[in-house]
Amino acid sequence: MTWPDALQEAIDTFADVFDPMERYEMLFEWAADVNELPDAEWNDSNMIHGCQSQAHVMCHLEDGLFYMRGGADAQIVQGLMAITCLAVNGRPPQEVVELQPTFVDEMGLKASLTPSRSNGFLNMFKRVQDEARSLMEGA
Amino acid sequence: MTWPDALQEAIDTFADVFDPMERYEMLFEWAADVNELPDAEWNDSNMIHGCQSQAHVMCHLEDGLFYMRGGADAQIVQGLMAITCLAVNGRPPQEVVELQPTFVDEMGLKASLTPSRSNGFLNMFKRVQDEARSLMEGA
Amino acid sequence: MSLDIESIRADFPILSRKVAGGKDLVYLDNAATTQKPQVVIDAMTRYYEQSNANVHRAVHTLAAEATEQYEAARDTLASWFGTTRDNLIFTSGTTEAINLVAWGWARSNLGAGDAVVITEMEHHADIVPWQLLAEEKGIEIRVVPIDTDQDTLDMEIFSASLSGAKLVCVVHTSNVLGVANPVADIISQSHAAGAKVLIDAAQAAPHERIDFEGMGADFVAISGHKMCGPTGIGCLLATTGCIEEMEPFMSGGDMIETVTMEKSTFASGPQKFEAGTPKIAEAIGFAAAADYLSKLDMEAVHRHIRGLATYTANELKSVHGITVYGDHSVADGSGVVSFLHDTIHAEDLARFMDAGGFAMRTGHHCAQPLLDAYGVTSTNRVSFYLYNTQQEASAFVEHLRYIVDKFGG
Amino acid sequence: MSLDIESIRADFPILSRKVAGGKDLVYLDNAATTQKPQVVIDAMTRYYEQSNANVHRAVHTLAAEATEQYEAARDTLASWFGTTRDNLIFTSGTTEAINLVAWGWARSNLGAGDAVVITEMEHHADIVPWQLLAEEKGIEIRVVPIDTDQDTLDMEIFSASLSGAKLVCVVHTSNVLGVANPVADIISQSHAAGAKVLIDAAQAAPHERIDFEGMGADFVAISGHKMCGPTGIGCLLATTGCIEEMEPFMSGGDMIETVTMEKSTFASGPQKFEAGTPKIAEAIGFAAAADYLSKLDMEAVHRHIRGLATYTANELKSVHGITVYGDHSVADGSGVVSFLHDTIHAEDLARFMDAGGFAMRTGHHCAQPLLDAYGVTSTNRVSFYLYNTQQEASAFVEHLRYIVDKFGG
Ligand SMILES: Cc1ncc(COP(=O)(O)O)c(C=O)c1O
Ligand SMILES: Cc1ncc(COP(=O)(O)O)c(C=O)c1O
Repeated sequence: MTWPDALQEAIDTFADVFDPMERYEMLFEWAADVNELPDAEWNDSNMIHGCQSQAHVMCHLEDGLFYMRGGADAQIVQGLMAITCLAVNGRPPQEVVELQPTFVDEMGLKASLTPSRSNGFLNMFKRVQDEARSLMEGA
Repeated sequence: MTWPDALQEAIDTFADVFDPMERYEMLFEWAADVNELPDAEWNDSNMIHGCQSQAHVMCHLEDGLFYMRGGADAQIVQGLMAITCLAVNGRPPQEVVELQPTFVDEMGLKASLTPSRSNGFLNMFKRVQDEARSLMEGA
Repeated sequence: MSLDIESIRADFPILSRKVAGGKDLVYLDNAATTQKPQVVIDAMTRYYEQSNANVHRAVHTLAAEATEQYEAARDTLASWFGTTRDNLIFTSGTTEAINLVAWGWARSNLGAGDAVVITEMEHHADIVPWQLLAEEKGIEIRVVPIDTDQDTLDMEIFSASLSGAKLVCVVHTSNVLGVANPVADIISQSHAAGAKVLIDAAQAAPHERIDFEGMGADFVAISGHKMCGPTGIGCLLATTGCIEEMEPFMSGGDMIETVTMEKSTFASGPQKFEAGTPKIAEAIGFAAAADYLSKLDMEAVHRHIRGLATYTANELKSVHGITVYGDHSVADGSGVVSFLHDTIHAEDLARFMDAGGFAMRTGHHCAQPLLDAYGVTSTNRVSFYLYNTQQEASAFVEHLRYIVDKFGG
Repeated sequence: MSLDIESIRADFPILSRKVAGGKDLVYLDNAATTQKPQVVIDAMTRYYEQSNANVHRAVHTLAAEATEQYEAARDTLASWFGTTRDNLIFTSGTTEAINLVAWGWARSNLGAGDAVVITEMEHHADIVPWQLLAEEKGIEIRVVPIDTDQDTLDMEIFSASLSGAKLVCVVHTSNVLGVANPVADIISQSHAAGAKVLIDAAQAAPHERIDFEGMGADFVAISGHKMCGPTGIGCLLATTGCIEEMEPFMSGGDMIETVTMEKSTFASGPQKFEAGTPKIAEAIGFAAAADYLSKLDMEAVHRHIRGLATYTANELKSVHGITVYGDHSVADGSGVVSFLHDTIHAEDLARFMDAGGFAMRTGHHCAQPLLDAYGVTSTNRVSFYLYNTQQEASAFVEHLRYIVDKFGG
């Protein structure tokens, strides 16, 4: 899969780091750059189910392009949301729907650490794609 | 365990034979010598439960010593009954109660071929011991 | 593609065993359970030696690996059985799968007066749960008899019994006769009558690919140990609609959404019926078995097994005093041959054969009503699988002839 | 006798694994499942490679060997748990064992208005089955709360709740707090009040010898995988009187006496509750685990584990921002330490620890009501077992301090 430039850059930077602790630290730095969904906007309707952590996401279209903001109480989930923003923001919703979540694995971030239904990242990613799909259909 | 002479003799003879088929043939020869319980005397009360084959046993005391006769529709079970007669007949019921059923294994007859609850031989042996016990208590 | 039986045999370590004082083991009790190829044993060993952890709930590397392997096993098996992961519930085997349908679906969807159709050909696992349910709920059980002349279900009575039936439970392939029932016809008639269908595929799944979606049944029950997999695992395949209609059976961890002391809510999908720590190594071993079979041409496997069974049935028919049950000339069916000698007791015969190294089964095969229909209480049964050879079948017949000559007088 | 931990570690192949980019695996999720010694893995491999066959019903050498090994496993385990083979029913684990009591015993022996006493300390496996039964049968559930100051059951409320109770279900040792309940007292009070007692020994059996007859409970539920055994197996220990009062739960082959289309009769004893092809390899592996543990001084094992837990709990208490749950100064109890940091999310903490090679658990531990009582929705939990070392405990504390320094600001 070829990724958007900003994401590919992130993947390359992360892939260079061997130690998982360092990768997490780097993740938090990247996360700081990305617009977060503040607690105040968290509510039941934007909550992502099936995570160990509290996680919320809001999405919208702007000039036909997709944008998300996300917030979570776990820092790593927050970081993964930031990376997801890199992957999806400013793209046509159709491309968001077709995106594979494997970029997180390529970054060595082991999204799979909480696999299956309690996999916060995968639940979040699926929610983002669902939103993209319904925004697309609504448009 | 030390066995009664007649039984020990049987054990020795059988143990010399390496091929299981030959052992079965030998078993049938020995079985022919021992008094069988004829079909006519088979009934529900002397039936042994939990065998794949039909098997019946009748026991009594004579001058305070234990005697059994047995009949089965499977030849091998019949043969094992004959061997059991060698082991128990003419002995005080107390000794019958204390006897271990392992002589069949020593003969290489693999009583364990139908193990656990469907083990015809073990069910039969247990029944014989139960009868010895109640004859003893009744005496 | 033809099968290379010698190379298949080399995959199964137990087949080089000796029994009965040095004789080659000839294992002909495959309908009871099959042997396991090295790859299945190794898959479980590897799991225990490298990735063992409890699944689904933890945030650490081993737990992630274990969960991935366990859930990948579900994917592998679902695709092997022609369905998706959301339609495969792990059970301990066919018996638990059928009990799950009885307790989880029928118990909450059927009521007094509803009819369940079963057949005289069923294994006890597909009889007793329905009897217990009938007793509790006042359900009517209708039994389709066997036509013992044709060795098939009486399909006229089957059709007649469908009116008002809510559930039809039929064994795909008999473990005593080896005959395969007309499953497609049974399913379409049942559906037309508004009944759901449960297929007991314990004997079918080892021999042919079960295509759940193509078959169209509502429920299919399968055991892993009869198809090269480990003991203690099997599955229920169920349509999404039926899974949604099911109430929890066993309950506890892993099948809940939330638990409070007042009330609990449940997970959805297969998870709802998989309470407690799963059979993790077993699921991985079961999937390794499906992977193993997937590398073979299953149609060639089926032809091979049928060939051995047909040969053996025909030969046995020519042995003096032997009666063979079931019709082995038909193309489908499994590799099972049941028979009896008219004077040698079945148990004696089995021991004599064992003394020659041949493992065959004797007894009622957990199908007493079927045997009752034929007026017998037990049969001898040989059942073939993919690693059995023509030479083994011939040797079996030869040793049996020798026994009959010697003791069948 | 003191323990040679290094030689114990050498028995467990997985412990030499590396994780997280080459770091030593420090496995501290033992309350979820324990690792398996080579002898357990080998016992199952040997069974599959040499003796695999279906049990109980056949007259051939492999079937005899398989049956002997399977039934010998029952003997081994029964004697390890202080009882006899007639009182041990194989299940797939603690969850199925408790469900068997609920469906097999309580369902036919309790009726509307009868009370079942459970506690707030129970695992979901000992809560949800009772809720489902209560719904169906109109049974009353009484919940004994935890005294969260003492980290113990409120024994006054326990005593008060016994009047008219028919069944008392209590976890022997909590999987979240590690505390051991006063089981002897609970059993004698319950019996005096005329109630039967079910003890969930999932966490106790791995740490101390369960002496079923000495303990005096009516039912005890145990999982194999938490005590060095394989997945997919466990057992219910039950008194003869209770077994006689139980009705069949799952039904099918192997648990019947006779089956006709009209009516079936059932085997007696444990067999009645073991429908279908058993978990043969698993039972053999479980017995190998008991054999393995029987060679160790279990009191020394218990002391060792307790020592690590107490050390870790004490150290964690001195880390800024950490709250430890449960009282680790008491002598009994298990090797579990639950804790939370006040700003680092439990999931983040678990991932940071995993990055250092430490496997610990995070979540509700299938005990949501217990966590509710403490006002939290999840904890981090480390749990020790016989192969863990003081060095591992120290390294854990050290890495945690480093994480807290770095991210806990
Ligand atoms: C106290 C307690 N009870 C019951 C269980 C359930 O055990 P299993 O999942 O092995 O059935 C567990 C383990 O998760 C436990 O810790
Ligand atoms: C047709 C049929 N149904 C059900 C079963 C029960 O399978 P299991 O014992 O694996 O649950 C068997 C196997 O014994 C079978 O042959």
